[in-house]
This record gives sequence, structure tokens and C-alpha cells, in this order.
Amino acid sequence: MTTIPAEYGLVLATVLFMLGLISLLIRRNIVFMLISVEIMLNAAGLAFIVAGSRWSQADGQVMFLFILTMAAAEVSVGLALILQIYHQLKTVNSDEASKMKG
Amino acid sequence: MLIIFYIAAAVAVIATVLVITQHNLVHALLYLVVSFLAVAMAFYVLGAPFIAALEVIIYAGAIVVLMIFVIMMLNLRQESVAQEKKWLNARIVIGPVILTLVLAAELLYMLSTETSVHLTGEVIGAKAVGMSLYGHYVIGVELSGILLMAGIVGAYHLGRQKKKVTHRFLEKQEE
Amino acid sequence: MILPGFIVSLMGGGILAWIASQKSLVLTRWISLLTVTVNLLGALVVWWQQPGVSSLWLLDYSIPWIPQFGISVHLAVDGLSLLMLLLTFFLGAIAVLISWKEIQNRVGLYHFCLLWVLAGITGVFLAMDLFLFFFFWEVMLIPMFFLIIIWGHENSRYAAFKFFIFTQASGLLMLVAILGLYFVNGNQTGNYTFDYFHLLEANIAPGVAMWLMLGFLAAFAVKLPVVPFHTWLPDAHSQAPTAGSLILAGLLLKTGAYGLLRFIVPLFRDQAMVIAPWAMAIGVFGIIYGAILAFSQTDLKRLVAYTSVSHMGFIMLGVFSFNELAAQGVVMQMITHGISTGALFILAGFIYERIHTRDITRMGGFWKSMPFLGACGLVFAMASLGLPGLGNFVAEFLTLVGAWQATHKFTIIATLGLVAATIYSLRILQKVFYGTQASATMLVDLSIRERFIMMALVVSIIWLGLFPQPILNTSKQPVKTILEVPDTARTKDKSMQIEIVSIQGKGGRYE
Amino acid sequence: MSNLLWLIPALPFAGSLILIVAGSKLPKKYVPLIGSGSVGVSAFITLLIGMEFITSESGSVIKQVLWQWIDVAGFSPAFGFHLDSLSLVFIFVITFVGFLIHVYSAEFMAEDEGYARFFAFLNLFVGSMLILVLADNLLLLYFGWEGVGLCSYLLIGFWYQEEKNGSAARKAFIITRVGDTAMAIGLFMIFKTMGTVNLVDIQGQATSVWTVGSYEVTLIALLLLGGAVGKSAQLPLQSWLPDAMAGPSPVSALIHAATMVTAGVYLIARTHVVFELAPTAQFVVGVLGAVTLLMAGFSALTQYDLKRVLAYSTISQIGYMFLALGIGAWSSAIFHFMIHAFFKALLFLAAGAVIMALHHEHDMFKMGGLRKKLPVIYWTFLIGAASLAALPLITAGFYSKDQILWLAWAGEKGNTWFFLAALVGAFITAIYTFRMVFLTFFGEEKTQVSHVPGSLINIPLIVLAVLSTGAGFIEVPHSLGHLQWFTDFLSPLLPITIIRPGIESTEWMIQLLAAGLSIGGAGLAYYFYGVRPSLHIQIKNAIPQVHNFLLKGWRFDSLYDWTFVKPFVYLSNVNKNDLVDWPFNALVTVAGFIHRLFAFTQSGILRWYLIGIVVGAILILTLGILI
Repeated sequence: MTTIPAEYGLVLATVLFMLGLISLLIRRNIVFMLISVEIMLNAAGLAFIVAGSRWSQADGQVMFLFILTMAAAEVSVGLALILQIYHQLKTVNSDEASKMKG
Repeated sequence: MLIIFYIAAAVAVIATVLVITQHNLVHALLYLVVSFLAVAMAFYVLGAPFIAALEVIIYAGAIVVLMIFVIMMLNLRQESVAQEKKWLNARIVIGPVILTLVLAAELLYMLSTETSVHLTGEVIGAKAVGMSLYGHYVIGVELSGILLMAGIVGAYHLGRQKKKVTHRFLEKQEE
Repeated sequence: MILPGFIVSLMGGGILAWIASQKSLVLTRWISLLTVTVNLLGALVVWWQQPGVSSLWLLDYSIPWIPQFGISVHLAVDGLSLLMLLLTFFLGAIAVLISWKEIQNRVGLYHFCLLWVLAGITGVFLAMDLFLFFFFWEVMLIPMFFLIIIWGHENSRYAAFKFFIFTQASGLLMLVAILGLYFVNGNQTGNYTFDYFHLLEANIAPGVAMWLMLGFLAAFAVKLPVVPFHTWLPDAHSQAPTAGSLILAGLLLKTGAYGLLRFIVPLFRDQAMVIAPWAMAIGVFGIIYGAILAFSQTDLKRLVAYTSVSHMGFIMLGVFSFNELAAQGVVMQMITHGISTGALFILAGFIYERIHTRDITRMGGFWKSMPFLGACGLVFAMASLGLPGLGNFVAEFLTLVGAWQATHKFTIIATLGLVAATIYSLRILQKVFYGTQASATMLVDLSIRERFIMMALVVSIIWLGLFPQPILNTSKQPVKTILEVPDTARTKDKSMQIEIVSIQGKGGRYE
Repeated sequence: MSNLLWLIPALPFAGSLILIVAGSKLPKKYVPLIGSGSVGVSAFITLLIGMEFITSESGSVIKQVLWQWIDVAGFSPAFGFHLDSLSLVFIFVITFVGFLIHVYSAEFMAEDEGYARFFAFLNLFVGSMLILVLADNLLLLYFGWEGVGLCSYLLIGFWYQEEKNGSAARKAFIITRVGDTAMAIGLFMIFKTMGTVNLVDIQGQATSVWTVGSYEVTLIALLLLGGAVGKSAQLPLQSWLPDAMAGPSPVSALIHAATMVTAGVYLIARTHVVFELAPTAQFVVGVLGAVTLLMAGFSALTQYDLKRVLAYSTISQIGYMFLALGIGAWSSAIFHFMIHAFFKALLFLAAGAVIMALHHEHDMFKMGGLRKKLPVIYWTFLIGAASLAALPLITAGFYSKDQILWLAWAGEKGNTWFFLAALVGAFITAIYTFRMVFLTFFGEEKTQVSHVPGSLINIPLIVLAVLSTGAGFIEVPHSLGHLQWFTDFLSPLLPITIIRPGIESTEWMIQLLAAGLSIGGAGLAYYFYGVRPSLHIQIKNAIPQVHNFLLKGWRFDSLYDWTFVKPFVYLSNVNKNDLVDWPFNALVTVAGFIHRLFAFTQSGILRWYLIGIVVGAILILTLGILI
């Protein structure tokens, strides 16, 4: 059974993270942006798991749990926000929600 | 092991690419589930079966379902797919992609400078995680609890359907 | 206990007046008037009982505040501070009286701000702990800001912010200097303290001392104001309500002059001597510059504000002449300028209440309908040009005689400033009181309350002009001590030490 | 008796205070009673003290210190009075002439609405003037000096509703203030070198402190001269006096002829020790006097306004006094001051009566033929004019002016030029004086007389007329019987002029010359204005520029306008909004610009913020890699 080099895991995490980031940057639909954030969080969690595995410690997994918690909270609040934005502005276009312009 | 990891990784990447290129939200979400499952597979291979299970249950399960509910509540019609097509053109994609690639290149470069270490693939079970979680990281757990509480309250507060209210400053501006 | 009593009673009176405004506005006004008057009487009693001119520190009060950092509530009064207190309470009482009819909205808050400004000023004149000094320096700034912005004239936002930014920025430089002094002294002696008397003994390297002095000077120069930093003053003065202008011109500017005498000269004597020619030069420049600008103004309050700039030049000139004559002149100038310029602002306020403009091109011939106002205007225009027999003459003449001992060319230019003062003062009279009456309606002359205010000011300025000696006696010993040139730094410390000990030894007045 | 010295200035001040405080409420008849009464009592006390002073041994002085004014580090002027023969002459003139003018004003100003105000100011003036001449130190002298300046300002602008009166008042105050400033600097110098400003101490110590002609003492003398020149309307600060005629006539008589304008003479006489130590400065005094008396005399020749003629004549006569001071003829200067006070007050009061009688008509060419209508005024005016023109033997003016002429010729410090100037001046004086007389009182009537003056106006005129003739006989020259009461009276204080040896015998020639010129001048005036009235118009038309030049007082006003007033006004107007504010405003502008710059990045578009984050991350990572 061949072992996995740690960098491979990290490279996967990097690639997933970058894909999420690209999506976040190119999407205007705010729901898509939320999805992208989920991808990125997931990638970050992957990196922690790889690190935990690298040192054979449970800490990486604990961190993943925290990320998970945070992601859950974030999604719930984020979705509520999306609903509000849609309700107020009748659009899911994040560019149009630009009333905070300085 | 390695091959399973490769396959899982390939599936995860392809699924994710498909997520970000989809115009239809629901399709994208389906690919997202695939991506999460692939990553869960990777977790399993990396020796974290407990986390793999959680990934499937919470990410692929709970979160995605929540999203689908919201999409249903948004009640987006066919026009939104067309609009998504219009927004996702090459001109807008090129800049972020270049930036991200630069970032990625830097990250990968930094990874490549490290000496290669092979993972043992030793399984760290739920028990070990639990010991660590409620021992060393108990403060973090409590904070997470507060965070979730705040998330629930916030989501409830924000999610309430109110009549259209604009802030008084904005109101003044609109006049 | 009387020293903290001054400050606490003003602060308490302010709060009480605010609370009382819920019930009755008249009560509010009476409470604040009573508070200030009681303080005035208290200060007069202290003055009356002063144990001869020989003793330096009349009263002293000290309790620890934050002992970890060597901060204490240390208040002390000598002749100089006492005179400033008398001026503060006198003008404070007049400021309350002047607002009796003028202020009709948010009366409670107004009196709260007014009394807190006075409390801050009182604290500045009493504090012998640099941290406490800075604290009060800020206390007087913020209520003043609200006085200008809430009850000011048409452009008060601009003026208030300008005032605030100028004074605050320079005040922060002073804070840096205070902290610098604190740490330099602490590093040297191991005694980290903000106490004025301890810091007097600090031995600071000349290079560092120069920077520290410039930090202090920045705050005082802006407050005074010295010419390149004077531009907040015309705006703030012209936009503030009458009592605000009165307190700004009469008291706030004096804190700058007081700071020069109390801190710059004793703490950084050698450095101050180094910059003395420059300081005198800008002082003299200010005299002429302010006078020329005053001549061209059409806004009456702005005009008077520029005369303040001109008069404050004398203070710069006098302080940096380093002799007793000039320094006594400076003390007199602080008092008489407070009264005379304050009175001119009050007059401008009276006119504004009647014709609702400060534009002197729309005035004229007021002597006919308001002879009493005209007579008062005459007295204070004459005071401002330095007519003998009025207090300002004594002040300016002593300053100039003293300055002549130090520098000839600057004194000559400063003396020419008297001619310029004549020109602008007579312009006020000409535009406001001479000529045919500009306003069609018959204007009513001053009411009893207004007459009372003006008479108090007129009597005091004449009294100061004819019998200045009680004032000069009171400030004699402090001024001498401030100017005392030690043989070496160390002997100065010794003598200072002995002086303090001897006062404490007397015991009787040490509370 | 001498303890009452302080009452002399105090009474007018008290009167003034009462009138200021209660003037508008008092019944009208009490106003002149308080106003003149206080000065009258002062005059009476002066008389008593004067009697005591004359009967006591010569050289004694009366001192009285009321309170210590200022006492700081050796600078300790007191509110103290010092009465010696010089001050006595001055307070005598001030109180007596002042009293007469107050009496005159009681009728003259009766119709004016500012009746009480007028007396209040006039009393204030008398009080300040008395302080000036009684002061025992220079600072108190300065107090009085500025006090009279203030009163002069207030009284010139008494009719404040006329814009131009206010301007004239302002001009007077500012120009004299320029001189005062010089004097103040002189005071600083004196204090620095001597450590005192007490006049007696200065007199006593001056010779030990300074050597004759030293730079410092010359400078001090010149600075004091600056003050004197301003107050006494001498070159180059003379231009305010003609405009000062905007005030009521009693004011012109009291302040701008009899007393205040001679304060400069008093100052120089009082500090004569300093001037004797500085021969250069003293010479300058003489030169200024000589030039001024000629210039003002020529200007007086061309004026239309009756009061302006008298104003220029005042400048010219004070020029004589300065000339006398310049040649060290101290007592002659004071003598001329006294006589001048009498006849010039008389002339102004008479002129005021004429002007009032003719509906405030000032132009002499619109007067005429008043000899019959106003006989008292005619005769008194004629006496005053004769005294001014120094008609020989009978007028007081002859004796005082003759003394100056003689000493300018024969005195040790005199010279031919001074003498010639004085001589020409005497001739011109006679011409313009009688020009006034002939234009005003002779010829046909051009304006109707509307108001015949009453006894309160006539009595002071008559008293002054008597003094203008009689007062001269206390000082009679050698050639006419030799009487020196006045000089002897002042001699303990003011040194007697030394006469060049071997020149006494020519005195009668000088007197004859002066007498001839004065009569000749009067005759010439008669020829021009009595015999051939058209001649002067032809001359005027032939040389209009010269006429205008003289009419405008040698165009000093234009000169000062261009050199001082216009640049000052320009400078102040150009900077009205305060250029110093500019850098601060620039700071605000820059901050505002930066604010807009950063506000632009806050576009409100979420994706831009994200790009910002990515770029930031790239930068940090790049740094991490590079370092």
C-alpha cells in the first residue's frame, strides 16, 4: 500500500481553494458566491485534515470541526441575508447591493 | 491508497470545476454534493473516517439541503439561468482567473520548497478527536456554541419577512 | 479644601442647572449665576486674606489620584493663579448674565457647558500636576466646542470644528511633551511623577528639552494665539454666542499666556532664552498683522477678534523679554485684555440683539439712540488703543518698558502697533457710533441688566488703570520666582525645594 | 493752601463725571453751572495758590503725591503733582481761559442737544490738561497728554452725525498718536538710562548721565520732539489742525489754540535740560519752528474759511514758540504761549460768534460789513487781530513776538536765517490777520445777521480783549523801559537766554523793523481788500496752482495719503480674508482630496473588495517568498 505524500493533499486543497476563489470572483449571483465560500471553507478544512494526518494528531480534525461549525453558522446567516436582500432589492445580483458606496 | 486518493481528488476537482461553470443553481448544487462526497473520500483515505462521515452528513447533507430550500424560497425562474449566462462571459472571467493563478502559483511554489513527507495514513478515530475536543479545545467548543447560538438568532432575525424598510439615511437619499 | 471646592462646585452647579432646566429656566440661570458668584466671593476672600506679598504659594491641596503613575490631584494657588481665578469668576458671572435673554433654546445644556468650561479653566489655572493640567485643558475644550456649535451663528459648524482641531492637535503635542518630560525625569531620578514641583528640578539634556518645550509651546501658541496659528480665532469668536466669545477672548486665550509663564519659562528657561528672539519677532509681527487685519474687517466680532490677535502679541513680547517689568505687564495684559475685549464682544452682542447683524457697514449713528452703549463703546475702544487711565495702558506700557530692556527694534515696532491700534479702534467708533443713523427704527438703549454688566466692566477697567498696584503686588512674588535666574540648575532646585518646604513648614495654610 | 493743589484737576474731572452720569437727566440750567462752575472754582484755587506761590521765596515748588500709581522693579511713577513757576503759568492760562470759554459756551451751545455732553467733554479736557502740566513724572504727563488727545478727538467729532467731522477727529487723533509713539519710545530710553521717569530727577541727573551732544541724549530729545511736534501741529505732523476746526468754536478756542496744542511747547520747556544737552536736537526744534511758521503763514493767506485762517495762524504762532525754544529763549516761548492763548482764544471765540450770527457761514468772502451789526465782536476781534499782528506798543502780541525776534537775532543760538524767517512771518501774519478783519467786518453786507450774541458771549470776549492788550506790559524790552517780571518769575527754572556781546545797541532797530513790517502788512491788506478788492482775484487767477497748493496746506494731506494711508488701506484690504489661513485651508483641501480618493475605492460592489483581498494576499505571499 503506497502512502500519500503530504504535498499531494495540500495541492488538492490548494486547487479546490483556488477554484472556489475563482468562482467567488466571477459570480455576481449571491447564492453562487455563498456556494463558492463553502468550497473554499471545505478546502481549508481539507488542509487541516492533511496536516493532522501528517503529525498523526487529532488537532487537525478538531479544527475541521470548528470550521464546520462556522460554515454551518455562516450558511444559515448568509442564507437569511440572501433572502432579505432578495426581498428588499428583488435581485440576487451582488453588484446591485451597493448602497454602502462611499 | 494513493490511487483511491488520486481518483477522489480528480473527482473533487472535476466536480468543483463543474460547480463553478454551471448556470443553473440546482445543477451546481448537485455537483457540489459530488465534490463534497469526493472530499469525504479523501478524508477517509487520509485517516479521518469520523470527519469523512461528518462531511457527508453536514456538508453534503444539511448545508446543501438548506441551500436548496432557500433556492426554492427565492423562486428563481428560467430567466435567471439566462442572466447567469450573460454574466459569466470571458471578459469578466479572465482577470480573476489570472489573479487566482498567481496566488495558486505562489502557494504551490511554497509547497514545492518543503521536503516531501509521506503520510502514514494512521487512522485517528472519533474517540481521539473527542478527547482532544473536550479536553484541550473545550474553550473553542464553547465559543462554537455561542457562535451557533448567534447564528440561529441572527438567521431568525434576518430571515423574518418584514415589510420593506429602508434605513433613514437611504430614505433621505431617495427623496 | 477651597481649591477643589472651586472646581467641584462649578461642575456640580452645571449639572444642577441642567437638571433644574426641566422645571424652570429662570431657576437654571439663577443657579449658575449663584454658583459663579459664590466662587467669585471665595476667590476674593482668598485674595483678601493673602498673607502678605512675601509668601509665594497661598494654598495647596494634594491627594493621590493614580499613584501607580505618579498622578495626583495637586492644586495650588499663588498670586498669578489667584488673579486668573478672579478674572475667571468675574467674567464667568458676566457670561451668565449676558446669556440671560440671548439664549432661549436648550438653556439647561447651555449653562451646563458654560459652567464646565469655567470649571476646566479654573482647573487649568490651579493644576500643579501636569497630567491633571492636561485633563483640565481638555475639559475646557469640549464644552466650548458645543457652545460654539449649538448656540453659534450661521457658520458655527465650520468655526467649531476649526477651533476644536486646532486646539486639540496642539494639545496632543503638549501631551506628548508632558509624557516625554515624565519619562525623561523618571528615567533620571527613578521617581516617575507628573508633579510640577518635582519636574521643575528635572535635569534634561538641552536637545531633548528643546523638543519638549516646543511641544508645550505648540499648545500655548495656538491657544494664545500666535500669528501663524491664529486663524481659528476669528472664526470661533465671530461665530460663538456672546458669552462664548467673551469666554474665548477673556479666558481661554489667557490659559495660553498662563501656560507660557507657568510652564515654558520655569521648566525650560535656557531653551526659552534661545528661542526668545524668534518668539518676540513673531509676537511683534502678530501685533502689527492683527492690527492691519482688524482694520479691514467688516464683521464687528471678527474685527474685535483680530484686535485680540494684536494684543496677544504683547504677551509673547513680554514673556520672552525675561524681566519683571515685562512679565508684570503680561499679567496686567491678561487681565485687562480679558475685560476690555470681552466688553467689546458684549457690545457687539448687544448690537446684534438689536439689529441682527454684525456687519459694520450696516451700522452707524448709534450714539444718538443709544448714548449709554456709545459711552461704553468709547471707553472700551479707548482701552483697546491703550489710553492712559484705563487698564490696558498700564499693561502695554509695562510690557513695552520691559521689552525695551531686552530688545530695541522689536519694541519700536510694537510701539508702532499702538498707532495701528488707534486706527482700528477709531474705525469701530466711526462706523458704529458716528454718522447718521443707519437703521430706520429707533433702537432702545441698554436695559438695567445690560447697564449693570457694562458698568461692572467699565468700573473695573478704570480701576485697573488708576490703581493697578494691588494687582501688581499680588503677582509680584510669583513673577519674580518664575523669572528668577539661578546660578546653576542645581542651586535653583535647592532654593525651590527650600521654598516649598518653608511654606509647608508654616503649616497654617497648608490644607 | 497748597494742599488743595489736587483739587485743581480733580474738580473738572468731578464735574465731567457728574455730567456724564447724570447729564441727560439734569435740568438744562444746571449743566453749564456744573461745567463752568467746576472750572471756575479751579481757577479760584489756582489764584489762591498762585498768590501763595509768588509771595513765598523764589525757586520753591509745591509737591503733592496722591497715590503710587505703578511700582514695578524700580519703575515707580506716582499720581503726584509738582507745581513750579512753569506749571503755574500753564494752569493759570488753562483755568482762566478755560473758565472764560466755558462761560462763553454756556450761551454758544445752548441750542445744541448734546449740551451736557459738550460740557462733560470740555471739563474732562480741562482736567486732563491740568494733569499734563502738573504731573511730576513723565508717565503721568503722558496720561494727561493722551487724555487731552481723547478730548480733542471727542470734541472735534462732537457733531458726530456729520461723517466728515468724524474723519477729521480720527485724523487728529491718529496723527498726534504717531507723535505720541515717538515720545513713548523716548520715555523708554529715559527710563532705561536713568532708572526714573520723575521730571525733577531727570532735570537733576541729566547732566551727570549724559555728556553734551551724545548720541543717546540727542535721540531722546528728538523723540520727545516727535511727541511735541504731533501735539503742537508742527511740521511734519501739522496737517490735522486745520481739519480739527470741524469742532465747535469754543473747542477750537480752548483746545486747538489756547492750551492743548501748546502742550508740545510745555514738554520741551519742561525737559529743556535734555534739549540743552543735545544742541543738534535743539537746533532742529528751531528749524522746524521757523519752517512751520512760514509755511502755515503762507497757507493762511489763501484760506476762505475764517476758522481755517485762524488754525493756520495757530500753527504759525506755535512755530514762533518752537523757534524761541530752539534758540534757548525759554521764557520768551512761554510768554508768547500765554499771550497767544489770550488773543487766539479771543479771535476764535469772536469768530465763533460771527459764524453763529451768520447761520454757520464759514466763508469770509460771504461775510462783510459786520462792523455796525456786531460792534462788541468787531472791537474785540480787532484787538485780538492787532495783538496777533503785533501792532507796536499797544498790543501784548508786540511785546511777546518782539522778544522772540530780538533773541533770534541777538541770542547765542540765534542766527540770521531764524531771524529772517521770524521777520517774514511777522509780515505775513499782519497781512492775513487784517485780511480777515477787512473781509469780515468791512465792505458791504453779504449775509444777514440772524442772531446777536448775548452777554455770556460778550463778557468773555471783553475780558480776553483786555488781557490781549494789558498782559504785554509785564515784560517790556530794554529800549522801552526794561521790565522783566515774567522772565524773572520763570528764571529759577528756565535759564535766561545769553545774548551775544556787543549787540544790545541794535535792539531798537530790530523793533523798528518789526513794527514797520507789521504796520506795513496791515496796510497792504487794506490795499488789497479795502481799496482794490478785485486785485487778489486777479492774482489768484494768474497763479491758480500756487493758490491751490497753499490752500491745501502745501498738499501734505495728499502726500500722507499716498505714502501712508493708501498703502495701509490697500495692504489691509488685500489681506482681508487672512492669507495665513491659506495653508490651513490647503491642508483641509488635501485631506478632502484623499478622502474622495479612498471613498472611490469603497464602491459598494462586493467583488471589488474580494479582488482587494486577493491582491493583498498575493502581495503578502510575494513578500513572504522574497524575504
